[in-house]
Amino acid sequence: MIEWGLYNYWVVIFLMMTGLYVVIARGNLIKKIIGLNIFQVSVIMFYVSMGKVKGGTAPIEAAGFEVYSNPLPHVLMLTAIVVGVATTALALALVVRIKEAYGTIEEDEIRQIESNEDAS
Amino acid sequence: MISHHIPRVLSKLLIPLIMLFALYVQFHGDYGPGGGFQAGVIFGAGIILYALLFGLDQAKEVFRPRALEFFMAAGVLLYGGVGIAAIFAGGNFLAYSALAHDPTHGQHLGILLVELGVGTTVAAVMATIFFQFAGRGRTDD
Amino acid sequence: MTAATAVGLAVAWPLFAVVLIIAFQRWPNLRETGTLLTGGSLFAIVAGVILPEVQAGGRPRFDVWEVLPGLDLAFEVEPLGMLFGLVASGLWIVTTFYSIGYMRGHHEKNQTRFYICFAIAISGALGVAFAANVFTLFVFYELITLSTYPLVTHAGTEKARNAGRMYLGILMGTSIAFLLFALVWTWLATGTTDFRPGGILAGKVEGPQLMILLALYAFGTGKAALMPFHRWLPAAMVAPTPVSALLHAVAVVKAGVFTILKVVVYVFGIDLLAATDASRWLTWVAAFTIIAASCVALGKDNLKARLAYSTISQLSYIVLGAALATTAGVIGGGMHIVMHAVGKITLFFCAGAIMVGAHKTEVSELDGLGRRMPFTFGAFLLGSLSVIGLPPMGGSWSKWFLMLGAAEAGQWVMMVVLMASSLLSIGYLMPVVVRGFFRSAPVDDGHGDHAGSGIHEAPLLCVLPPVATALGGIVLFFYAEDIWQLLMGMVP
Amino acid sequence: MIEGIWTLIGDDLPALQIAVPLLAATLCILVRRPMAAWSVAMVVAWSSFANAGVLLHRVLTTGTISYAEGGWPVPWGIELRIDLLNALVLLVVTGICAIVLLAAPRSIKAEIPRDKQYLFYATYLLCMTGLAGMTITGDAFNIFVFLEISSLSSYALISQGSTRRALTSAIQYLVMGTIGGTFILLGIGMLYMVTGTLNIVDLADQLALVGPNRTVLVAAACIAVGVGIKLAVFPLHIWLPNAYTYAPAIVTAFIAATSTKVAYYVLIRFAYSIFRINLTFDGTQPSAILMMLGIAAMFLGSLVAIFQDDIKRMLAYSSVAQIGYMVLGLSFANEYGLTGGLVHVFNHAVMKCGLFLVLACVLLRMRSTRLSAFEGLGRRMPLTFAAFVLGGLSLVGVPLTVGFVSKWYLVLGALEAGLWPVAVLILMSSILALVYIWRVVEVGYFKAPPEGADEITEAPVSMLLPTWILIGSTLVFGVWTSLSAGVASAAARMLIGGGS
Repeated sequence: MIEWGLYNYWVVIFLMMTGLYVVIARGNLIKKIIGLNIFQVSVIMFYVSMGKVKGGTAPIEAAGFEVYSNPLPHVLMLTAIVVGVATTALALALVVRIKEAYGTIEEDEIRQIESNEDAS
Repeated sequence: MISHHIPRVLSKLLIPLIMLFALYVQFHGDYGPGGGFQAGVIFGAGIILYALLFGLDQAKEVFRPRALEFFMAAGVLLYGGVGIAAIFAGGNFLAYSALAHDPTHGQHLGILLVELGVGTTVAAVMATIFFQFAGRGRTDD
Repeated sequence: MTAATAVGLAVAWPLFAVVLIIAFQRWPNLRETGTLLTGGSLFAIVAGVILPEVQAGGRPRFDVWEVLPGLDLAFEVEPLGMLFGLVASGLWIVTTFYSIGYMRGHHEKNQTRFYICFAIAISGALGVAFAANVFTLFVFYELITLSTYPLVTHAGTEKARNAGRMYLGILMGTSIAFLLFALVWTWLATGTTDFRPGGILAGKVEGPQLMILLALYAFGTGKAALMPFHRWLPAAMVAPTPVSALLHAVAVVKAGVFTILKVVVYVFGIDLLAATDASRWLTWVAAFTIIAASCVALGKDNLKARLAYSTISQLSYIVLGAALATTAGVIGGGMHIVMHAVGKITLFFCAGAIMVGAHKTEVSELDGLGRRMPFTFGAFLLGSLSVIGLPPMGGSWSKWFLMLGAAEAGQWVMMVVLMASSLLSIGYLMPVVVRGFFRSAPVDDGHGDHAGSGIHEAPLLCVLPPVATALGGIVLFFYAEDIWQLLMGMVP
Repeated sequence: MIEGIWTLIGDDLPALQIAVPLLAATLCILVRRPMAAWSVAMVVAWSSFANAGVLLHRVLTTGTISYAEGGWPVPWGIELRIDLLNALVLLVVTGICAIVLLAAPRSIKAEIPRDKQYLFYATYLLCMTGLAGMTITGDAFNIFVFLEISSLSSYALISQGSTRRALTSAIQYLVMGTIGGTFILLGIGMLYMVTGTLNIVDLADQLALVGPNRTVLVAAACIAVGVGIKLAVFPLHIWLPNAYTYAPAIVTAFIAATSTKVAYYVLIRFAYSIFRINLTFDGTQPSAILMMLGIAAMFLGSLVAIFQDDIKRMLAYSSVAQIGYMVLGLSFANEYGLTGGLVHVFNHAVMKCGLFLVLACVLLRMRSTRLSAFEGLGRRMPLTFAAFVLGGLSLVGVPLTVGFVSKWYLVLGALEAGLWPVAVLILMSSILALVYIWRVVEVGYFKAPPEGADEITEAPVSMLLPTWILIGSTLVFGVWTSLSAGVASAAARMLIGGGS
């Protein structure tokens, strides 16, 4: 079998940077939220891959298996995923209301509207 | 989707099964893979599927938002209530062993109730989130 | 009543007046009676109970509360504080009398607020006077600043507001930036901020650091109006005259120089300063302030502004006395607190009386007024003599001791400075008297009635106080020995 | 009967501190009626406050409390651990929650529609749950969970503001807050990777064995950035002014006094209990960076505050500056500095909450918090405005107010560390505070209200009372310091001593 080394970290870093880039570079709020999700997923990947023990199996007690993967990071990520869902839901709710209030979800347009408001 | 007969018929068959499966996952969860989160999401998915196919209004008839809100709160109350009950039974917070005379029995009972609480809340929350988004900009409640 | 409780009571006593003033705010006569009664009883407490104890060598102490470990709110009366306490409580009575005449004569608004802030400021002054440590002193120092701010801005006009801004900015700014810093430093170096005979810093802070610390104290005390932090004083002249009297003679500026004097004697210790020469630079700053402020005063036409610059100059006498770090210098400084207070309050009272009676504010407008307002100008003359330092006024003694101090320290330049400044003060104070008495009133410029014909003495309550304080200056000339005796107690 | 209940729950107070507000939040949803929900919230908040008081008392008398949730033994189970440090923070958080709630009904009546008010109380309690949980948990991962609970509920609370700006502020905060939270999660993951434990005490022990390595360093960086965002350390503060300005007035008072304080606690916990900032890493680099940021925050925050037209925004920038003080105190890495930082948590919470409540009063009566709304307020709402002046003086650090106590310790800390220029800077920035406070005071006392302005009455008692409780506390705790400074310095001694 080919030795892949610590490739999982590269995946994590790639996802993380992608997410961060989207959050920073995109003006569309929905896209920002997607970026945020990718960012969160990268950390989830990080935890999950961290729990893997080489040759280990799912941590359910059964005859014939000696090595189990560490279940704790997975359990932690269950919580983190819920947090992520809650964040996304709240963010989307806010975006919907922003769309109703401003008529747009583009950040630069919103900023334009706000600065006009300040000027008047 | 009212006019699409095939999905409607199929889903009529599927939705009860989905919900049944959710209950299976729910009650299997205390000593096997599964649990309240998964069950709640599956159950919520059933509700959402129903709403997709039969329309939001009809779905709201079946699952009233007020009721969902109640279940949302009740699930958490159940969870926390078990924890508090453990305190009054003489143990620490959420120490299920104290819930019954036999610690193993207590653990079973505790996890069962807690997972039920989680499942209820998650299902209600999923449905509520969907209703909120889907209902936006329509009748505006 | 023991002297110790009397100390605590004396600081709280003016606050009792605040209660009375608020209770009687609808009845001005009752309100002012309340103020006067508390003022009188306050003076009785200070002079009748605390003074004998201190004269007998006692140091009555009153502990209030420990705010932080090693940081107490406590009072302890020693000779210098005793003297300042006497000045503040005594002149409060006189100023109150005068305020009644002035404020009513001028129909000022918000008189209740005026009396309240005045009383709080007096409480602050007594707190400063009786403070047992630098922290307590700092607390009451800030209390004076805050309570006199509404007095300075009393008029509420744009000009008053700007003056208030400068007043608060300089006084608060310097005290927070420098004085607080010095306080923390002192505490860190010695573990205490207590005033102790002989000082607490010996062996704890050395070399150039000692100089820096002294600078922090000297400039941190913005109320002492050392240049370049003197601008608030002339600016604050927009305030009603009784406030100017309070600011320039009783509470504010005296609290400032008192702080410097007390810190030099009880925190640094004059022996330490004399041995290390750390205060040499301060004598130069003080000397510069003395001369420069006198020169500015010469050029001011507005009477109150002229007196303000004169005050700046006179205050630096006291700072100079402290900086000389000799026994005679410190005693001269302490004595000058009293003498200048009495002399300068007379001058301000007179300026106010002229304003109420003749509605004149500029020196050049005073021609011939002396004949119409003889008592006011007579008092002004006596006050001027005291400030200049001529017998038979008390001011001559303090100047004598300051000269002695300079000689003791071997600083001949400083003696010259003191003499030059006396000459300059003749130059800026005498013209007022000369114009009043010897010039004739300006010729009628065709406006019908004879110019100045409507001018007569200000109301009785405006004239009596300056006359009283002027006579007080003469009395002090003969009782300087007692003050000297008292002050000797502070030099170990 | 009561005796019996007490023996049952007496030992479980730490758990109840979290469980009860959480359950009460759901109860608020069930009862639906605004006043009923408020009553539930009131009872719970005040009993939590009392509970925190009991816990602090216990910590002071018997030492650190450790509570194993679910009866699972530490370090495998989740531990609630209360020592001097977090007992003080807990007291502040619950106290502020309870007091602010007094003012809530009148204030939100004007800003939140009636049928949403019960949700407001539920979210409020949820936020309190998160903050309390973050404070007392002894488990690193739980810090993240409770952090997200409090953050999510505060996004929701902020978005309730009456203008549409509240929405954009909330989402700005949400994006930044989520990034911050995720960074914290990442850092905790790395620590777990290195040590195989999540319990804070255990983590510290294991890390001491492992010694510094690159993973730990990266973990520290991630956590510092993450907590820095929640704490609004300059330059990660940009969410704060908007969030504070456009949130409902009561929410601002609540969040300003609690959420950044708890974030500061988390920073201290990680820096001193887990990483032992000054001991493990070579040199003083981390603290040097923090010091620079603290100084920058202190000055830029105050300077920007001077030029604000909206007083709510001005105080928000002032908060940025005050956070700078706290961070600075931490960065001195000596007992006085840390005491200063901790005592400032207490003091700043009290005074800033009081000031924001003043703004809530002003907003209620004037419908604006712009500078122009303050014209002549000294006469029109004398009690409210007097509270503002006192609170402002405390912010400046006038002696006998709480601000002085903080400043005293901070300057001592700076001098102790031999950094006298920093001490000078701290004092200079207080002068800036004087400038921005006095701007408002002048307008309040000297400007006449505009011609034909409506007749304005004093704020209602239900709002004045909590305002004056807090403003009164700034004076009381400025003189009686054994609770705030006493506990803070004991906690600082403990942290510097390397204990946890």
